[in-house]
Amino acid sequence: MTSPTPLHFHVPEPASRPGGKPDFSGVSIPKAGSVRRPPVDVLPEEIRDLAYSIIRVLNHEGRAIGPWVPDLSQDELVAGLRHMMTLRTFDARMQMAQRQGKTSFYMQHTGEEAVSCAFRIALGPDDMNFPTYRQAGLLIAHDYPLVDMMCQIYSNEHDPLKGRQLPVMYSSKKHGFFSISGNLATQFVQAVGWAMASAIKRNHRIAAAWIGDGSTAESDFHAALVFASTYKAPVVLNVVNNQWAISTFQGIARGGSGTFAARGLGFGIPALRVDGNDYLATYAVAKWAIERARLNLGPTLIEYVTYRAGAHSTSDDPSAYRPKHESEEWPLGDPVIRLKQHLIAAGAWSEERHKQTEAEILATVIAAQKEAEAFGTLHSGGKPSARDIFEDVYAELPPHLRRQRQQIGV
Amino acid sequence: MTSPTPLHFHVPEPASRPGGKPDFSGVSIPKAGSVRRPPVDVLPEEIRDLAYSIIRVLNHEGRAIGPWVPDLSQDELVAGLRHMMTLRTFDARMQMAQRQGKTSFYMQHTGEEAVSCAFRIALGPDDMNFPTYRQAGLLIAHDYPLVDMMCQIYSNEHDPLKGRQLPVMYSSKKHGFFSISGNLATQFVQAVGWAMASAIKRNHRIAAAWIGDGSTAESDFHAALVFASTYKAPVVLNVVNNQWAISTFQGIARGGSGTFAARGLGFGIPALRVDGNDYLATYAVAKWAIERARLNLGPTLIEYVTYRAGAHSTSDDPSAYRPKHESEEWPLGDPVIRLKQHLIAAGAWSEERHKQTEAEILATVIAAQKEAEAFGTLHSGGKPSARDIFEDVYAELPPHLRRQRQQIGV
Amino acid sequence: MPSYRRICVGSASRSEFDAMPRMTMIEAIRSALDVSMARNDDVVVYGEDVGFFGGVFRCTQGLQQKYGVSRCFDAPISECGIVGTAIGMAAYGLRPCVELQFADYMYPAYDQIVSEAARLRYRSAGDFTCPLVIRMPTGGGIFGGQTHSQSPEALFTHVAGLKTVVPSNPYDAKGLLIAAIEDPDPVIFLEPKRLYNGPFDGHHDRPVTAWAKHELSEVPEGHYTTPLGKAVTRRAGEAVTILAYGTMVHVALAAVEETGVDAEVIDLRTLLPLDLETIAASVAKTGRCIVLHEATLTSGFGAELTALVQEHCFYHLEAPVMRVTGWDTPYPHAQEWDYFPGPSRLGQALRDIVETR
Amino acid sequence: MPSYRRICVGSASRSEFDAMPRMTMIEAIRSALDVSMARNDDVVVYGEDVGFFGGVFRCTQGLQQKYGVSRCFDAPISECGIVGTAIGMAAYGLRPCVELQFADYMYPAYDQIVSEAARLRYRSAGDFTCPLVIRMPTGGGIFGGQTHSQSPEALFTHVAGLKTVVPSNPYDAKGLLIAAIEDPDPVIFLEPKRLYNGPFDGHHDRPVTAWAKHELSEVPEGHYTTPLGKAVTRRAGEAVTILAYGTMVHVALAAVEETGVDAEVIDLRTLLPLDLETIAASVAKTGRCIVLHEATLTSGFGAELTALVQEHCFYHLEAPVMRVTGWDTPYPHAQEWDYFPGPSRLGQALRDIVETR
Ligand SMILES: Cc1ncc(C[n+]2csc(CCOP(=O)(O)OP(=O)(O)O)c2C)c(N)n1
Ligand SMILES: Cc1ncc(C[n+]2csc(CCOP(=O)(O)OP(=O)(O)O)c2C)c(N)n1
Ligand SMILES: [Mg+2]
Ligand SMILES: [Mg+2]
Repeated sequence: MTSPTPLHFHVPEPASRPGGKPDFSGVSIPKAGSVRRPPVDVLPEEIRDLAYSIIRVLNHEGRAIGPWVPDLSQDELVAGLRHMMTLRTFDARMQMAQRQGKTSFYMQHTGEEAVSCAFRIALGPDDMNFPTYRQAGLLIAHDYPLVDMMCQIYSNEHDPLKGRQLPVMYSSKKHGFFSISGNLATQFVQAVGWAMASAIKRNHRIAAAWIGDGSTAESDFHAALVFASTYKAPVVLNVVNNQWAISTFQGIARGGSGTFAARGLGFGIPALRVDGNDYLATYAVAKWAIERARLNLGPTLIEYVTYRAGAHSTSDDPSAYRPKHESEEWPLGDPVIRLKQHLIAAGAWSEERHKQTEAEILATVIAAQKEAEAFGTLHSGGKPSARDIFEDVYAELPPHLRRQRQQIGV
Repeated sequence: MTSPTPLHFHVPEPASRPGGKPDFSGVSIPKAGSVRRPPVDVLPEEIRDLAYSIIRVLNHEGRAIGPWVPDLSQDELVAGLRHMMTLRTFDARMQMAQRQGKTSFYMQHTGEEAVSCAFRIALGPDDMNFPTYRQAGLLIAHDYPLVDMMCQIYSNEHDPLKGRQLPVMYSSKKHGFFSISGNLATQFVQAVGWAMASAIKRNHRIAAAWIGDGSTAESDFHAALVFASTYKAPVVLNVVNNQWAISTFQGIARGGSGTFAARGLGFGIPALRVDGNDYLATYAVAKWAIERARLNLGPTLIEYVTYRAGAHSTSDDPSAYRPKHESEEWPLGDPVIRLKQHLIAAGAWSEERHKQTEAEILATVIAAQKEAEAFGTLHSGGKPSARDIFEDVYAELPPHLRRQRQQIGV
Repeated sequence: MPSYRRICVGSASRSEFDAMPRMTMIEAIRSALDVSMARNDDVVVYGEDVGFFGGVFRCTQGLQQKYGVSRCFDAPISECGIVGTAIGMAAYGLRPCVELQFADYMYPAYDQIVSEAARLRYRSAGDFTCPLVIRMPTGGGIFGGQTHSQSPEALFTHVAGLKTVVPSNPYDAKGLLIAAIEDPDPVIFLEPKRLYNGPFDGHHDRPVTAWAKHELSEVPEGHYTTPLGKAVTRRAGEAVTILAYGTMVHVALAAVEETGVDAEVIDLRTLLPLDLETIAASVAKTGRCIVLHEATLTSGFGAELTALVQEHCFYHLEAPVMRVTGWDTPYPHAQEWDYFPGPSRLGQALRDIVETR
Repeated sequence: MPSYRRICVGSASRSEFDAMPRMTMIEAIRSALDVSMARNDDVVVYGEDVGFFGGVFRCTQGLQQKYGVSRCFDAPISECGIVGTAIGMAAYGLRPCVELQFADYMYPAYDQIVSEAARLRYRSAGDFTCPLVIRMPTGGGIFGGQTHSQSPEALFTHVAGLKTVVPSNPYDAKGLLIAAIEDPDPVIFLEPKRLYNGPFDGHHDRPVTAWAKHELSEVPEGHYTTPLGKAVTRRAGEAVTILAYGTMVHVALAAVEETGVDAEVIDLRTLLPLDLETIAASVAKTGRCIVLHEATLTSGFGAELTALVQEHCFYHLEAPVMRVTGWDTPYPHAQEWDYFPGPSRLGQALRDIVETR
């Protein structure tokens, strides 16, 4: 072979960095209503193109168009809007509480509220989510008490998790919300196992797995796809592509694949890509995948195209690695504003009602916060006991833990 | 939602089991010469269909046809035939040696000889393979001494690996053969790292990763694809689909994906599927992928469609889990016979020369075996020293290992 | 050698033992799975080659045929996926009992075991639990080289939330495995593969004895449990206490017989929770202690045992606790018997320790 | 408190220390990487968020800008892939020094570390080697909860073929990291994150001191190494020996000062290979020993230290070796300071042990 030029090492780079102009010209966005809606029993190989497109329902004027328009009543949409607004207000208050030293850590959802709020509505009451730390909408849209969430965040005496977990790592079996792990991706495959169990027991319950764009690089993502594909597990595999993984842009995890939805293709798993900032589209796609699972047609992979408008967490400052105003240039807009506009365009909502609702929600959240803070915050007031360190390691306290507990005299 | 029928659990099953009739009707095999040959700089998205086809060169009459006919001289093909015959003879002798108690364990290549033998010829001398236990053809086709292989198998005093490794877990840097691990899939991602290093150093060397069909389910397979895709590593990712993983048929690892090559699609990695029992096709496809890597066009995934005609290892008896004569029904035939027929059809070979060569090779292998056995076999004759237990754990013997070595007085 | 049965603990009633079948360790494990699957529909069994074929060591043979593919099936080669899905199943309410083909291949599942199975109850404050059993063959002595010989028990005992069990005979294997499957928490069940087909005392150059000749191969057909967390004294003695588990119990008994040292041999059976009471009582009596295991020395479970013994029996000890273990190297293929801590190495230690004062 | 420098070992010459810059632990680590990358083109640095951003703890800040994206880059979130590719690079001949974002996230890489990095030299009889450094922040005390607080050192010390290093101050961090990068074998480099920005003695309720005020923040700008395998005595004493590493060295010094017990404080620095000589000499002198670490007790590295001390100093010991460690539970979020083995828990142990006879 003739001696070619030497190899060189390729490292993907984002379109722009701090100081540069935000640039989303690489994100190609189909028109709302333009992507077809196949029947749920379609063969995966017939919809490979959907992994490279984006299903959208709301157009620029806020009208819902095309085959994916879901059958949601205006009341249901208003409820959805309220869920998203509640989540955003909740985030703002908890972010502030962290800054005030009332807890150690917080993670916001800003810009991604539609994904978890809409999905929860599409899911049945007995189904189970295996969420990451950025899906609190699954709780809020399912009426989990805000106070309980806050008590968890404050690690106070009413914390359902007894102070053991980092803030936002909620757990509620009753609300179909699996205990969040701090380890990325590990639960993606557990969701598949849960779904397999439901099928083994000939039940009707399905599971929903959740993962971020960056975390798809983890091995457990692969294991989940292998097992879901092989056993046709009744599971919806959700990838939330919010463009960033802490400081790392999505191109590092995605490599040359074009999209994250494409990852499903190699497994014969139908893969859809959806505008994650479009509440209606998100709901419709979720519904489609959930129905597939429920009808025993197997797993579906969904990539939600969205944008992490805030910092990764309270420990992070994105201005160090991306242009300051990048989020404003994000071409899919803000999910709250888009649904609001839709409802206004449909005559079911108004600026006043919106403002009024904002105020109402703020009052509700503040009231919850007061209630929660009465049970203590991380560094003051009521606390879980030191005894709780030793409980629940096992169902029963073994002798060595009894000895250790005695050592600190609790 | 209306209540559907309960879920049920799906477990893929092979077409037939012991007592049943072998059934390969599910394996669809395109005509030799029918699959197009794209240029090496083709965009991955333009050849997605090749992941679902099979590139074949040798037709039923043994003629080489179509765009993938490689530029191999008849001498080179005869050499290739000799390599495969040597590997087969080597296998037979070592299998027997194991049965005679001269070693603990052996693994054969029967039916898969073309894959590693042809690949090695396509590769450059400075490139590096990260093989599994079923690619000894990479050594034989690169003139690694049979005696050294045997000494490793016998764990005798001339074993280059000092008795430490299970038989067939060879290692030879000089021969571009990375030390084999007993752990499946772990080396697939190491190959990618080696290739990344070559690119970082602006060298020309490329890597070849090897894995079995069953092992693609392992996590490291995913990590390899992620890193290869992201950094466009100069690596050829080889999946040897020999239909079985011990007792487990390929459907368990493959799930609904149709093929293993398809796994590449989700990463934007060009994926080819090739008749692994066709020496010419295997060589041609390997060459294509190697050229891509060398030209800095990034990774290629190749699935070799072949059949494990023998037992998994000397510890295995396939009659417990697949029809006894399944291998005879394998539609892609025997790689040795097919290349032999081709050479005969081309007038470059004859039944007599074949027989004569068989005898010659047998004599060579037996001579090597005698030589190796003079250095000892597992339970008799020359042995590596007990001292060797403690060497090479670290570059230098640390104090605690010195103390331990003293305890057994060596 | 004293009667094993005499001092063995189990909940099977006396009468059951009459005319009991003889089982190998493999058969006993299979019987435990069978009994558990028959009693409880929620018990599912899977792993690599575990379904149709019945496992490379045949521990699950016949279970798919008996209970169907939904209860016993082949898994893709992904230890991570096997344990990861099993955790999901356990959280659902099933009782998965999965097999990893060799303990040497548990590492891809280690994250799921440590970060997930072990901590699920704790981090969810009991909202979710993980009643999961992970079986895996351990130990060497079969010329398996460095990837078919490992004993990674210490990597589990360091992890809060796991229980770790190592049976040394068919009777215990069945009782402990049923107890593990019925346990509400994740249990690591380590099966010394050298014992699968016969009690092995480390004398690799002698013909293998069959389990049938061993008292503890008398195994009831039905249901019984051997409680987790209880050690058993296999031989009473006065001169020194030997702490052992799995294969090493037989090595200990052999070395004791050969040296004539009047050692007390304790079979730990469960490493965590540990039966410290039995250990401490024995060492308080003998004043000397040898810890025996096949795993590498440094940070092996023997370190923990040694630390505990010197913490709890310091004023009784007449000699330092000795550790007789595998070397701090990978398990070599050809030099396997130089690596294995067999009866001669232990015998030397026994002679040494009784002379120390 | 005695002079730290007086008894600290390093190869930097005396004159270099004149007017030396003060560095935090983070700066010292960054400087070690910088010096190593400048001296040797084969050193490459990567990991999650390690490239453009410079790492979530900023240890690699500026390196991509200085050495280019081929030498310092962001990796996908795959610890398995990071270590797996690094092994391939090391086998190629590079000197990768990779970062895992938290030690709690090393488990997905554990198979690659244990089965591959640790055994490559051995199984290939030196044909291939693996000069690789894996850096990871360890330990708690930052309200990080169970997945940002772990100390998994014992999971590495049990694995033959690995070296394990834990620095306790900027000076050692730099010297040890350079030594690790130059070492021909894989080194696990554990960085106590609670020390990154200041020496932390466990008094979480007091204002944090800055490294600038600590003698061992005087770090030469250039190249020097601190040899692996050598402990250092941080405080000489007669009454009891405290074995500690990382954050716990500072806790030990604080407890000693507060209790007035004349303890000898040994900073192990390298856990494997271990400087047993220094340990044994000290315990032979003091006759008492406390082992201190943040990791869970059972099968922690303290078990090994305890076992070794009683093996090698049995006849000198006047009291059982005591272990003061984290509890055998996951690391809780809110109760962090009840979990952390701080100066008061150690102080109690010190008072107890000197009274024992
Ligand atoms: C196994 C593991 N590795 C690393 C981390 C540290 N970490 C926490 S969040 C995060 C980024 C995740 O990005 P992505 O998956 O895109 O989710 P997002 O935060 O954007 O929602 C990282 C690297 C972790 N928690 N677990
Ligand atoms: C991590 C790991 N898990 C399990 C095994 C046991 N094992 C050895 S070979 C094998 C089957 C591999 O099948 P495949 O990848 O198809 O390769 P083939 O043997 O067919 O060439 C298994 C399960 C192993 N060696 N490593
Ligand atoms: Mg993200
Ligand atoms: Mg195979």
